[in-house]
Amino acid sequence: MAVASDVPKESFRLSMLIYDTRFRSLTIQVVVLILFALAVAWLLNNTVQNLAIRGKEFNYAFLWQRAGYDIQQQLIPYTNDSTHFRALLVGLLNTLAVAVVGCVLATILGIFVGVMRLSHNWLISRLMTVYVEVFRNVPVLLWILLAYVILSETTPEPRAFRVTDEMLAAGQAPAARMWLWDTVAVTNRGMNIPAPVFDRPLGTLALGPLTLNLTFLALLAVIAASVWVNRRLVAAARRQQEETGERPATWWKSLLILFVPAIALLAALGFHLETPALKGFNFQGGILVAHSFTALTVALTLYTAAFIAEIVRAGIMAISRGQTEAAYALGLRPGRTMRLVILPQALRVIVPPLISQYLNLTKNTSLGIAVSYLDLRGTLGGITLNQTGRELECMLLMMLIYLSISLIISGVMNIYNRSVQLKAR
Amino acid sequence: QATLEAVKARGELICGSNTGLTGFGNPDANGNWVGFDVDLCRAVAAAVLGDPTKVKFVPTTGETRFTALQSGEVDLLVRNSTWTASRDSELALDFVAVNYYDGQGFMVKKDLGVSSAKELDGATVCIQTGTTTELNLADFFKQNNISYQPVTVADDSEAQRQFLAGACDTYTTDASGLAASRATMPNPGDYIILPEIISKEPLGPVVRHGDNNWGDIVRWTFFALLIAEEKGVTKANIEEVATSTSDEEVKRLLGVSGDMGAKFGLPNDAFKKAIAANGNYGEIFAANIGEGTSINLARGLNALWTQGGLQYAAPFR
Amino acid sequence: MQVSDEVAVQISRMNKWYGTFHVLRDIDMTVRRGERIVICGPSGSGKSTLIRCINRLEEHQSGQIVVDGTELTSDLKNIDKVRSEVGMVFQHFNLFPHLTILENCTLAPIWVRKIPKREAEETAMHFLRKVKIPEQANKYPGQLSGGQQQRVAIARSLCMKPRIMLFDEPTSALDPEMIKEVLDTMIELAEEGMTMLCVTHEMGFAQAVANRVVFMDQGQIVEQNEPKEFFSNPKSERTKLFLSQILGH
Amino acid sequence: MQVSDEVAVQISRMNKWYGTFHVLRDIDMTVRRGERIVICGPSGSGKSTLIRCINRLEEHQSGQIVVDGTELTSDLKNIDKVRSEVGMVFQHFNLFPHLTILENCTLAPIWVRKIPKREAEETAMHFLRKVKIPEQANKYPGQLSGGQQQRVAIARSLCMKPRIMLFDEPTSALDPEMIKEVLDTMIELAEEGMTMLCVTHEMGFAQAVANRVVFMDQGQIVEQNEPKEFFSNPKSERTKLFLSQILGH
Amino acid sequence: MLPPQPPPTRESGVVKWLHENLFSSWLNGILTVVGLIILALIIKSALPWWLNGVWHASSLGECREIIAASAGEGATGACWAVIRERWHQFIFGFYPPALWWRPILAFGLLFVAIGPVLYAGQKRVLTTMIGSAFLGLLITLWLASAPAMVFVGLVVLLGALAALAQTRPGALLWFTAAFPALCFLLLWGGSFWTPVMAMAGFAILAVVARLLAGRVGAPVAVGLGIVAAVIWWLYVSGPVAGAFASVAPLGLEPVKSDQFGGFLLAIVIGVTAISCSLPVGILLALGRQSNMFIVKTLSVGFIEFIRGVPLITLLFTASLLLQYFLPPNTQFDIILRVIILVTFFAAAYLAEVIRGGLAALPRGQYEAADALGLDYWQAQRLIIMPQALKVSIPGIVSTFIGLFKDTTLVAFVGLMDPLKGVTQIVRADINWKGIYWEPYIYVGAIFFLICFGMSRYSMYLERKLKTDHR
Ligand SMILES: Nc1ncnc2c1ncn2[C@@H]1O[C@H](COP(=O)(O)OP(=O)(O)OP(=O)(O)O)[C@@H](O)[C@H]1O
Ligand SMILES: Nc1ncnc2c1ncn2[C@@H]1O[C@H](COP(=O)(O)OP(=O)(O)OP(=O)(O)O)[C@@H](O)[C@H]1O
Ligand SMILES: [Mg+2]
Ligand SMILES: [Mg+2]
Repeated sequence: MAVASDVPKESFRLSMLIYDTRFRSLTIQVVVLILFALAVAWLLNNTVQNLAIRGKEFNYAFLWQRAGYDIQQQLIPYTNDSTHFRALLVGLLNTLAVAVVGCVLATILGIFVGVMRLSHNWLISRLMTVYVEVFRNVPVLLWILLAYVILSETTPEPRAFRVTDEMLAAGQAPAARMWLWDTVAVTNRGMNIPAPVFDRPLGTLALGPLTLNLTFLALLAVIAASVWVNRRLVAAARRQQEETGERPATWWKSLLILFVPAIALLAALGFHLETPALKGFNFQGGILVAHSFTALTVALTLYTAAFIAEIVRAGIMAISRGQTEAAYALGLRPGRTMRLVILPQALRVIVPPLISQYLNLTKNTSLGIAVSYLDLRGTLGGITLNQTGRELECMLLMMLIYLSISLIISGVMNIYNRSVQLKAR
Repeated sequence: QATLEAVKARGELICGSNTGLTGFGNPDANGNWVGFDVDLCRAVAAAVLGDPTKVKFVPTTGETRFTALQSGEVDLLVRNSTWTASRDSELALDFVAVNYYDGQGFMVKKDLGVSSAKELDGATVCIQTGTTTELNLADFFKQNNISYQPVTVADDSEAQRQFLAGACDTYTTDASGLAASRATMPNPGDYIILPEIISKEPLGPVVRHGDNNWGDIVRWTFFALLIAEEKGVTKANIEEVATSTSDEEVKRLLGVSGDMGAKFGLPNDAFKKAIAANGNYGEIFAANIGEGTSINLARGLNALWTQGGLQYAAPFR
Repeated sequence: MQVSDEVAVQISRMNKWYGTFHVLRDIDMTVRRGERIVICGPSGSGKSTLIRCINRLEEHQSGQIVVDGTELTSDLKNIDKVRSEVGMVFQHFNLFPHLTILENCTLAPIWVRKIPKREAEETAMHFLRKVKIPEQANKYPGQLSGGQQQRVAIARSLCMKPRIMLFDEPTSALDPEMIKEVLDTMIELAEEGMTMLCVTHEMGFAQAVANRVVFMDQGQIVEQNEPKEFFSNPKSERTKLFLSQILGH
Repeated sequence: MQVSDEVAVQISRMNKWYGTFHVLRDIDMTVRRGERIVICGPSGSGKSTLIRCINRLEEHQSGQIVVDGTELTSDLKNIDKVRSEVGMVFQHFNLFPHLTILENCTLAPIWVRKIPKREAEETAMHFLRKVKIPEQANKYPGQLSGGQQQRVAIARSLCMKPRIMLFDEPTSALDPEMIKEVLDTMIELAEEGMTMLCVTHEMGFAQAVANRVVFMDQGQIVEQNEPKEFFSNPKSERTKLFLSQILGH
Repeated sequence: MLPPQPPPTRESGVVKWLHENLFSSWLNGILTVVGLIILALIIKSALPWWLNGVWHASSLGECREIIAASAGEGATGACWAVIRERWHQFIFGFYPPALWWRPILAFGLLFVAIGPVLYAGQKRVLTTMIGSAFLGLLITLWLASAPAMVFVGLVVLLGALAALAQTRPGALLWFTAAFPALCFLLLWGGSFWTPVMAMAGFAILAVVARLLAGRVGAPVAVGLGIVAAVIWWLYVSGPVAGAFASVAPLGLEPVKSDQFGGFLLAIVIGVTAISCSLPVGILLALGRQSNMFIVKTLSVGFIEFIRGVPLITLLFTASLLLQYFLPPNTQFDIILRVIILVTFFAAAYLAEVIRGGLAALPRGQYEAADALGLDYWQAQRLIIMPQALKVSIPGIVSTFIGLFKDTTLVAFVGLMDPLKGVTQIVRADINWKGIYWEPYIYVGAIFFLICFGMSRYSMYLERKLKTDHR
C-alpha cells in the first residue's frame, strides 16, 4: 500500500517558477513588469534624444506667455493679452459647456425617441426609426457641418433688422424682427439673448487666481435657501397627506417662498435685463450664443440621441411583458406604468451603455473646430500648438485633460450604477 | 543624413504641400498636383533628380506641417508658410527664400458700405486658422482701438461659405487667398478687398535647420527661376538661349559654362532643368495665379525688382 | 361560502382572434358573486386568454363581457374601472423587482386609488400578515423564494380590495414544497368568500374549494360542472381523456 | 467487479475553506482501485467540492490528496498528470457546443495525449458505440437530448482512458426518462471495473453498484458503509433523517 | 364543436389600417399630424434644390448659369456635375484608374475571406457567398475595365474556392489566413515575394513554437517563436525576398500609399485596424479578466486610457508625437502610423466587446477544459475563444462601423478621407470652388449605405447566433 507520506517534500527548484501555480503568476507578472518598464524607458529615452536633436526642451512655461489671439465664446474673462493657460481654460470650459448641455439634451431626446419608437403609431415609430438609422450611420462630422450650415443659412443677417430713416418714411418694415417682445434676436451669427445686469452689484472678491462674483453668490445663496425652505414645506405637506390622506394646498406658499426672496434681492441689486440692440454690424449688449456652439451641441445631441434611443429601446424591451401586464392589471395607466414600473427597471440596463455614450459625446466635442467652435482642441490643441510649436506638451496635456474628464464621468456613473444594483438572493 | 543624398538615393523628392489651396497647390481631377507652390517643388526635383515628375506630395495641415519637416517626413515644405523669427529660431527651421510676398487683407461685401478696415468696429470677422492670421488680426484691431467678433474657421472653403452667407461681415486671410476666393464667387463684383494690408506675410520654402547645402539648393533653384525671368529665359526658348546666349551669367545658370551646378553637388545643367520644368518665375506665376487665370492676381510686390517689385535674386556667380 | 344571485362577470357570445387564429369561440359564461371557478383544459385551449380578456389584458373582437355591471369596450374609463375591481395573479408572479415588498403592495393603492401612503401601508401589512410574510416587508422580491413571491403577488392584488380575483396557473412555476404554501393562501381566500376564477391543474385544490369546474378545449367551453360531478362523472370524451392524463400524472 | 488492494485515491486530513467558510473539514478517505463509491448528503454539504478537489478544480488548503501515486500540490506538472488520469462528468454535461460530438471526444486525446487524429477518432467511436450513440458522431451537442448529451460527456471522459472517473450529480439535470439511459451507461461502466466516485441521489443506483456509500454533512464525512448496511441500518441520526427525506420523496 | 371562423372585418382594409396605426387615440392622432407636418416642411424646403439639379457642366459657374436659365434667376439647385467629374476621387483617391480593378478585387475577395470565419463549415452559405462575390466582382470589374487576365484569374480562383467549399469547407480558413498577404499585394503591388516572406514569418513562429513547446513549455516556446519571427522579419525576410525577386521577378505595379484616398483609404484603415486589433484585443480582454494584479492593471490602464481620449488626439499622436517616441530618424509612412494608432484604438474597444463574450460563457466550459487536462492556452484557443468570438461578432461589427465612420477624422492629419480630405481638394479646384452640399450628400449617402447595410447584417447575425448557440 502506497502511503501518502512517502511522497518526498520538494525543495525549491528553478523550474518551479514556471510550473508551480504559486510562483507561476508571480513570474509572469515580473516578466510583464520588466517588459513594460523597458518599453517605457525606451520611449522616454527616444523622446529625450529627439528633443535634444531638435534643440527643444520639455516644459510648460509657454502656458504663461501671452496668447495673442481672440476666442469667440468665453465663459470666463479673456482677451488676447491673457495667457495661453487662460486660453486653455476658456477652451476647456467651452468643451465642458457643449458636453454638459449635449449630454442632458441627448438623454432627454434619446429617451423620448426610444419610447416613441415603441409607439403604436405607425408613422411616428417609422419616423423615429428613420431618424435613428440615418443619424447612426453617417459620420458625426457631417452632422456637425450640416447643423451649422442650416443654422447660419436659414437665419437673417443682422442687417435685415435695420430700420433706416427712408424705411420709416416709406412705412416699410425691416426684413427681420426680434422675438419675444424684442428681447431676442436670432441672426445668422447666433442668438442674442438678454443679459442680466445689476445697477448696484456687490462687487467681486479676489481669491488668488480665482475671482468670485459676490452678486451671483448672494443670488445663489438666496435661491438655495428658498429651495430648502420649500422642500421643508412640501415634506410637511406630504407628512400630513400620509397621516390624513388630505394634502394641504401648498402651491401658493411654494410660489411665495421660491420667488419672493429672490425677486426682492434682485430688486435690491437693481436687476434689469439688458436687451440686445443692433449697433453697427452686430447686435450689441445682451449675450451672444454663437451658432457654432448651438450647431455643435445640436448635432452631437441628435447624433448621440440616436444611439441613446436604441439603448433606451433595448432597455425597455429587456423588461419582460409581465411587468407591464402586472401594472395594467393593478389598474395603472400606460403613462404611469412607464414611469413607475418600466423606466426605473430599464434604467439599470440602460445606464452602463449610456455612460459610454456620454464619453463619446464628450470626446466628439473635439470636432468643434469644423464649425469654428474653439474648444480645448481648438485652443490648446489648435492655435496655441500652432503658435508655440509645442506639440509634445500640448498634445500630452490635452490627452490628460480629456482622460480626466472621461474618468470622472465614468467614475460618477459607476457609483450611481452600484447604488441601483438590483437586490437579489 | 544629408537631405540631398537621401533624395538622390530615394530617387524622389518628398515635398510637403497644402491639403488643397486654390492656385497654390492641389490635385486636379487626375490626381496630378498643380499650383504655384507645387511648381517650385517640381523645379527643385528637376534640379536635383533631373525629372520634375519625381515628386511625392505629402499634404500637411497647419498643425502637422512643421513636425513633418522636422522629423524628416518631408524634405522640403512649400506650403504658403509665413517666415517669422520664432519659426526660424525656435522651431529650428530655415526659410530659404520668399516665393510670394503676401499680406493679410480683408474682404467685405460692397453693399456693406465699408471702405477701410478701420471702419470695421464691432464687425464679425472670419479668420482662417492655422497660420499667423489670428495674431495679426488681434494686433491690428488693438492698435486701432476697435473691437471685433472672431469666428475662427478651419479651412478656406468653410470661411468662404460663411462669408457668402453673411455669417461674418468680413473675411480675413492672405490677400492672395482673398483674391482666389473672390474670383470664384457667384458675383465677384459684389465683393471688395479693402486697401489695408495689415501684415507682412513673406511665404516661402522651408527646410530643416542645419543642412545648409540642401537649403542652398532650394534657395538657388528659386533664384534660378527669378534670374531666368530677369534674363528672359523661358521654357520655350531655353534650348535656343543655351546655345546662342552670350550673357555669361545666363551661361553659368544654364550650365553651359563654369561648374556652378557641381558646386552644389548637382549636375551642371541642374538649374537649366529646373527652369525647363515649368518655366521661369514669371511663367509659373502667370500660369497658376496670374492675371490670365481665374484667380487673377496682379504681380504687385512679386514683380521683379526691375519692375518695382521685391523679387530680387542674388547674382549667379 | 355562499354564492349570491348577483352576477359578477357575464360573458356572452364572446369571440377572440389572434390575427386569423380563432382562439376563443362563442364563450358564454356567468360568474356569480362569491363563486369560485376553476378552469382547466389542455395546453393552448385558450384558458389564459379567457381570463386575460376579463380584465382586458386582451381585447375581444365580438360578443360582450360585463364585469360588475361595467361592459368592457374600448372606453378607457370602463377599462380602468374594471381593472381596479379585478385582481390578477400571474404564473410568474411579475413582482416589481426594483421596489420592496411593501412598495409593491402600496404602489397601486397610492397611485390608482389615491389612498394616503400611511393607510396604504397599513392595509399592505394587513394582507402581508394574511399571507404570512409580514417580516419580509422591507426586502426586495429577488430576495424571496418563489412561494413567498407568489404570496406577495396575491397580497399585492388584495391590497386593491378587488371584488374578483383571477389566477393564471399561480402554482405551476413553483417547486412542490412551495405549491402548498400558495394553495393554502388561496384556500383561505376562498373561504372568505372572494369571487375567484382560477386556471390551474391542481385538481386537489379544485375539489377542495371550487363551486364549478370549467373545462375548455380548442377555444370552447366543453363542459362545466360541480367538481364532484366533474371528476367522478365527466360527460364528454375529451374531458375523460384529459382527466385520465392529469390524474394519472 | 473485484476491488484490488492498490490505492487509487488517498485523501488524508484534508481541509478546504472558501474565504473564511470552512467547507471541508478533516476529510480522510481511501479509494482502492476498482472501488465504486457513492457520495450523498444534503445540499451544501460539500460533496461537489470534495470531488472537485480530487482533480484540483478546487485547491485544498491543508492535508494531502494523492491520486494514483501523484500528490496534488501547486506543481502544474502533477496537476496535469492527475487530470489526464481522472475523468470527470458534470451535472450540466459541459459539452463544447461549437464542436461535433466526435470532435468533443477527440479534442483532449489529440491535444493532451498527442494521439494521432485517426487513432483518436477510432477510440472515440469505440466509446460512442459503448454509450450507444455512434450514429450521432457528426452532430453538434445542441442537437441532442439531455440524456444523449450526458452519455457523450461520459464517452468524452472515457476517451482519455482515465483510471478513475468522477461524477457530480450526472443525472440531476435530466428528465426522468433520460435518467435511466445515463444510469445504464454508468452501471455498465461499473461492471467493467472502473474506479468511480459518484455524487448522486439515485439510491437505486447506489444499491445496485456501489461498494460503499459515503454520507457527508457540513463538510464532514459522517458515515460510510456498504450500501446494504447503509440503507437498512444507518448509524447516525443525520443519516436517518436524510434517508427518510430522500426515499420518501 | 364549433369550427374556427374567419375574424370579423369591421372596416375596410385601408380605413382600418389608418385607424389602428395612425389614429387609434387622440394623442396618436396629434402625433401623426405633427409627424406629417414635419415631413412636409422638410420636403418643401429641400425639393426645389433637388429638382433643379444639374448633371452636365464643367464648373460651378456653368452650373449656376444652367440653373438660372432653366429655373429662373435666384433659383437654387444642386450641381451634381462635380460628382460626375470627381466621383472616382471620393472612392479611390488618386489610385491610378487603370489599376482600379485591384482594390475592387481585394474588396470582393474580402467577403470570400470573411465567409469561413462567420459560417465555418456551412457548405451552402459559403458557396452562395463565393457565388455572389463572383457575380458582384464580374460586374464591377467589367465596369472598371479590368484586363482580361484578371477575369481568367478570378474564374480560376473562385472556381477553386467554390470546389473547396463543396468538398472541404474547413480548408477555406486557409484562404482567410492567406488573404492579408493577397490583399496587401493587390492594394500596394510590388514584388510578389514581400508579402509571401512576411507570411513566412508567421509560419516560422508556428513551427518554432510547435517544435519547442514540448521542451520548454508553451509560453516560452511562443515567446521564442515571436523572437524568431521578429528576427526573420527584421533581418532575413528582406534579402530573401530580394533574392527570390531576382530569380523570379513576379509582382504587380507598385502603388504608393499617398495615392490612397477616399473610401478606399477609409476601408483600408478600417479593415486593417479591425483585423490587426483582434489579437491585441483578445490579449487585452484576457489580461483584464486575469487575476494577476499587474497584468490586469496594465490592461485596464491601457483600455481606459485609449477609450478616455478622443480618437483625434490619437491621430495627432500618430502624426506629431510618434516622431518623438520612436528612435531618431525612424520614418515610416503616415498611413501606416495612423493604422497603428487606430489599431490600438480599435483594440481597446474590441477588448471590451470580447470581454462581454467571455463573460457570456458558462463557467462549466472552463471547468470541462481543465478537467480534460487542457492547459490555459489550449483551453483558450480550442474551447473559449472560438465560442467567445462567435458571441462577440455583432459587437465587433458595430465597433467596425464606429471605426469606419471615425476614419473620416484622418483628414485632421492631412490624409484624404472621403468626407473632408477629398472634398477639400475638390473644392480647392478653381472650377469647383464654392461648392458645398453635393460632396457631403454623396459621401454621406455612401457612408449610410455601407454602415446601414453592415448594421442590419450584424443584427441578422445576432439573431442567428442567439438561436443556434446553446
Ligand atoms: N399573442 C398571441 N398571438 C398569437 N397567438 C397567441 C398569442 N397568445 C396565445 N396565442 C395562442 O392562442 C392559443 C391559446 O393560448 P392560451 O395561452 O390562452 O392557452 P392556455 O390554455 O392558457 O395554454 P397553457 O396551458 O399552455 O397556458 C394558443 O394556441 C396560443 O398559441
Ligand atoms: N466558489 C464558492 N465560493 C464560496 N462558497 C462556495 C463556493 N462554492 C460553493 N460554496 C459553498 O460551499 C458549500 C458546499 O458547496 P458544494 O457545492 O460542495 O455543496 P454540495 O454538497 O455539492 O451541494 P449540492 O447538492 O447543492 O450540489 C455550500 O455552502 C456553498 O454555498
Ligand atoms: Mg396559459
Ligand atoms: Mg453539488
